[in-house]
Amino acid sequence: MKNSVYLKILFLVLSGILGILGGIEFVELRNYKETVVVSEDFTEMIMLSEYLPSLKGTWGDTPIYIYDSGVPGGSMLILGGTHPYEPITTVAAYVVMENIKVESGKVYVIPHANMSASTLGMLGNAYPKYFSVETPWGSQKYRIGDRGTNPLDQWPDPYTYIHYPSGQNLAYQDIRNLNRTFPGRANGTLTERISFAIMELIRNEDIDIFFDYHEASLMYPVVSTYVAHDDAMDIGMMAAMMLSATQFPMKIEASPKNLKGLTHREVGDFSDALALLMETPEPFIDRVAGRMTEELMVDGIDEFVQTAAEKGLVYCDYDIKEGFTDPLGNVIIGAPLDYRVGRHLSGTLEAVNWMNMFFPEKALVVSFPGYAEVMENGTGYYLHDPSKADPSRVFKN
Amino acid sequence: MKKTLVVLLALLILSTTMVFALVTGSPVIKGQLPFLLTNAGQGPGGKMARLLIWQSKAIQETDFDYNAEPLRDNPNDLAARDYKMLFVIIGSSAKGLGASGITIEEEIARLNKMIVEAQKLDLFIIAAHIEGKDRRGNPGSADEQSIDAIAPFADYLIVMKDGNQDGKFTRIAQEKNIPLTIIDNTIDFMQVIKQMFPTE
Amino acid sequence: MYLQTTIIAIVMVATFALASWKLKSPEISMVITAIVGALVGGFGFPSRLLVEGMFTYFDVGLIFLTASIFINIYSETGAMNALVRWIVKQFYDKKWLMLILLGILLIIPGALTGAGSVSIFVVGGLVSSVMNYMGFSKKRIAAFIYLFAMLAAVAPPINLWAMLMAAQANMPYVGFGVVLIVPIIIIAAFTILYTGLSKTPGRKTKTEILEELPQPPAGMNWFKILVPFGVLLVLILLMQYATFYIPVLGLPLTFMICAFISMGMDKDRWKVKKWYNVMVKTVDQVFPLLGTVISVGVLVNIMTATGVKGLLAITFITLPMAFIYITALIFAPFAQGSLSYGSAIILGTPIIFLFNSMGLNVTVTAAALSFLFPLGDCLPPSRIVGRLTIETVGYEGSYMSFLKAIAIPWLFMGAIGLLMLLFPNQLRFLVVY
Amino acid sequence: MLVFFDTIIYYLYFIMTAFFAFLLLRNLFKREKRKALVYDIVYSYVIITFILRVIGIK
Repeated sequence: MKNSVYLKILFLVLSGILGILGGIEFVELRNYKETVVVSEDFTEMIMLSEYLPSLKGTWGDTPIYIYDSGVPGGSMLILGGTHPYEPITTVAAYVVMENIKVESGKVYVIPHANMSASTLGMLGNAYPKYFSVETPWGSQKYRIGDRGTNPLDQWPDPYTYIHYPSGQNLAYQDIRNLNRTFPGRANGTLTERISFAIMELIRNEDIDIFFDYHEASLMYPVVSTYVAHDDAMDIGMMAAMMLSATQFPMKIEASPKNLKGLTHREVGDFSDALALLMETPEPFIDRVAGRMTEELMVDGIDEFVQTAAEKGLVYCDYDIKEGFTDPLGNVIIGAPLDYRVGRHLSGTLEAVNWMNMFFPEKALVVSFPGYAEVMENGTGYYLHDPSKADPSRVFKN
Repeated sequence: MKKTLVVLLALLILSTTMVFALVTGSPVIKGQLPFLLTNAGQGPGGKMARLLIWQSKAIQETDFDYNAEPLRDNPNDLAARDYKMLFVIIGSSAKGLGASGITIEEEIARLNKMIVEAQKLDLFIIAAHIEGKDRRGNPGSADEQSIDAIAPFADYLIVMKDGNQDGKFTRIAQEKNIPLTIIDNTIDFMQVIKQMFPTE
Repeated sequence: MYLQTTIIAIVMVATFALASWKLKSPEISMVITAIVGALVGGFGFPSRLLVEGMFTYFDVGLIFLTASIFINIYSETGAMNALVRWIVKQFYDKKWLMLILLGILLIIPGALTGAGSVSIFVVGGLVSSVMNYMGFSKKRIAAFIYLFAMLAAVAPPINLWAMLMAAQANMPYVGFGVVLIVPIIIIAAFTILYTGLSKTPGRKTKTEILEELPQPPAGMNWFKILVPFGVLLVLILLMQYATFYIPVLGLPLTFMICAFISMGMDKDRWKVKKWYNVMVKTVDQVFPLLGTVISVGVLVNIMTATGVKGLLAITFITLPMAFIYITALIFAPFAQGSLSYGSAIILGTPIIFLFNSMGLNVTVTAAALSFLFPLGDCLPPSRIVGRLTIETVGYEGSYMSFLKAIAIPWLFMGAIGLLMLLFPNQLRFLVVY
Repeated sequence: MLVFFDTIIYYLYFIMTAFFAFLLLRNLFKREKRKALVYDIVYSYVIITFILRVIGIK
């Protein structure tokens, strides 16, 4: 049997059309820009490549937003989007950037710590490309990315990833996982260089307190938790206890000494900053979650995760039927976006408060909406309309 | 700014000597100094308690010692000073598994040894479970094994309310006739300490 | 959601069965199943999800391609025949020693790369032809190679399942050495006995075999035979132990480098046309596998989108403990068959957390699971290593008869894995840091 | 220096992929094994995968 050449060409063309249709969406996601309107206390935007020139012109380069009060005081660095498949971290960073007031000290925010990873979907996980936050002036669209750097920017993977400098063996794809490549190498892979540049920023600017925003699957024991480096343990413990008593349940874990490459371990070890990582519950990334939809990302309501919760397999409060009540009286059903954004905001504020109490010489006086406000008014209320804002304060990421 | 205010207000409330309904159950017993503070299960609870004791300002920093793992290396840990009480905070850690964690069997063996030693030295044993339901687990888990190793041998129990939802601590208290004080939140442990060591 | 997802799952299984039966191509059947699943699941025709799925195992496909190119070029130079000749000459009368050596030979590439398929690609052909000349039946050869390929994937230093589970559960990948090696030795011993004790009626005499084997080409010597493998070994060891001083090569490039070195060893090294033809043939030969890994990615992506994957995972981990033990030998291999290494992440990690919450040793548990997952590499829909074994050995019976041929050592390995899963705390002494 | 080598290797992978895409394309039209019609389809979408990578779309 000899198949007709025309038929072969036809199949090729049909596959090509499929490729083009898919390709258009890939290109669109890679080039979609999120809009953010920075607050009036904003002073300057620089690129990460200022701390490592070899990042210039690569997808590893990413904007750093600086809010300098001009008054001496502590300094803070916030990372959003270390894992872009936990996109609420970026939204929380945007809410900080849009509303922050700095009375003393200096604040740095990197909303997309791994820009490259935010430009593709996660292979095999069938995520939607975007999700939207409703605001009083319309809806604002954000990307849902991958866990690791885009292979189009860093290729190939080794057959096993060996962490620098500890020599610890890790699964091969973790070489593109920004939360496994710290403290990084100036001449390493793209992801290692991003880590190194962030470390350079922390060291050169004498960052006092460092936050890495994350989201976790509910079946992961370290969910709804601060993970604190030894030096930041006291701050984290007081903040966690305070938050649990007055706002929402928050746990605290010590950064394990033998687990290398993670920000809370390496930033603490390789700089003077007090390093904290925060995890919110994100049913969207649970292994057992059902249909992958935008609603799941925004509302965090999933029946399969509920089953897991009922069997005692999840490590935080979760109920999609009656919800649970936080100390402020809010009833939380599922794990909605506002809840997750609010947790990051108050988690940051509370820890900064305790840093100020423990180290008065590092006093950093900042304010932005917290959990109570976001739960009351919704996240969208704190996002500003770019079309009505001063163009010099509108940025694209 | 509003946020800061809320927090300051909450702190103010907590630092008044007035007692709310935050501490219930058996009246708080009178504390004796000096004591040894430690933890069972290697969770962050011990350090948390130490921090809360400092924050309560009820006693001097030198009035107690903190030792994460007494009797692991030094058999004289419990007699290092003329301790009157052994204050054990129960709770395991969810931090990394495998090589990054501890093996619970070794921990339990150490705890058993510690209880025997404390009873020999006639120390007043306080068992506190102050982190709530996050430090409770399935039967056989590190948390439950730690509780079983300590709580039944205590002279006094302090437990956070939602860590006792299944009534396990109430049962132990009744069976062994141990006074049991309940707190609403971890941070209320500070109140217990203040009542234990009232400043005249 | 349960009902809806269950319906989608049933429709997908039915579609796959029907398509495989009608079209006789598992690759296209997987893609059709994915498309039908997406339609039934209300995703329309999701071109992005389909295309995205094709990339899930793209790099695995590249490894298959390049590894085969290397070994086919190596064979083309005549080095492979020379090697087979030498082994037959040396070990014709020492059957047991030979089987042990062949086993070790099979384990090395997979142990270093974490992929059993690489073992088969690199040394499977060699082992197969030696055993062939030694008179073993095709069934025994297939069983021997398949079993050792699985053990190779499990063997330290690189056990991808354990590494993935460790990464997901935030536990360092250390302490796995002894707890993996001891069961591997037991299973390997069993497999060698199983193979060695079988009858070899058609066995020819040594001289007959040596006459049959083609003469090595003029100028073939030990240097030329060993250098390509030597370079491969050196590159892999460099990547492991000098990582910070060399760039990341990746396995595909490593194999291509070795392929070019093989070419350089041949006297016809400049006959481009010849090498081109070898590569064309290789692509033809490897294509079913390449097609499989590309297609299975599409299927997995749609299974995830529609929630079928979540349904499978939640069903398994909420089973009563006794059922987990009973069904582990079915669930774990089939998850591997449909999700490849994704099985470790989807089923393995929740089990790790579950067992941890009951105070069971997680290192032994992870090791145990890593013995159960590879069993599924011969199961549909993907059955990657199974088919690779058949191709390499030149096995001619039906796929079912191949499964029967490997059944006994397969079950033995499953039993060992299950025992480890049942008694993690009793086996804790095997975890040595 | 290492960054430079990484970059070269990065491009080598694209070249390698392009080469395989070409080989696959050739085999779509002229091959020895698996000549059935369905395999024409499988070849087609596998080729597209390689091409999308080569042109840096995915």
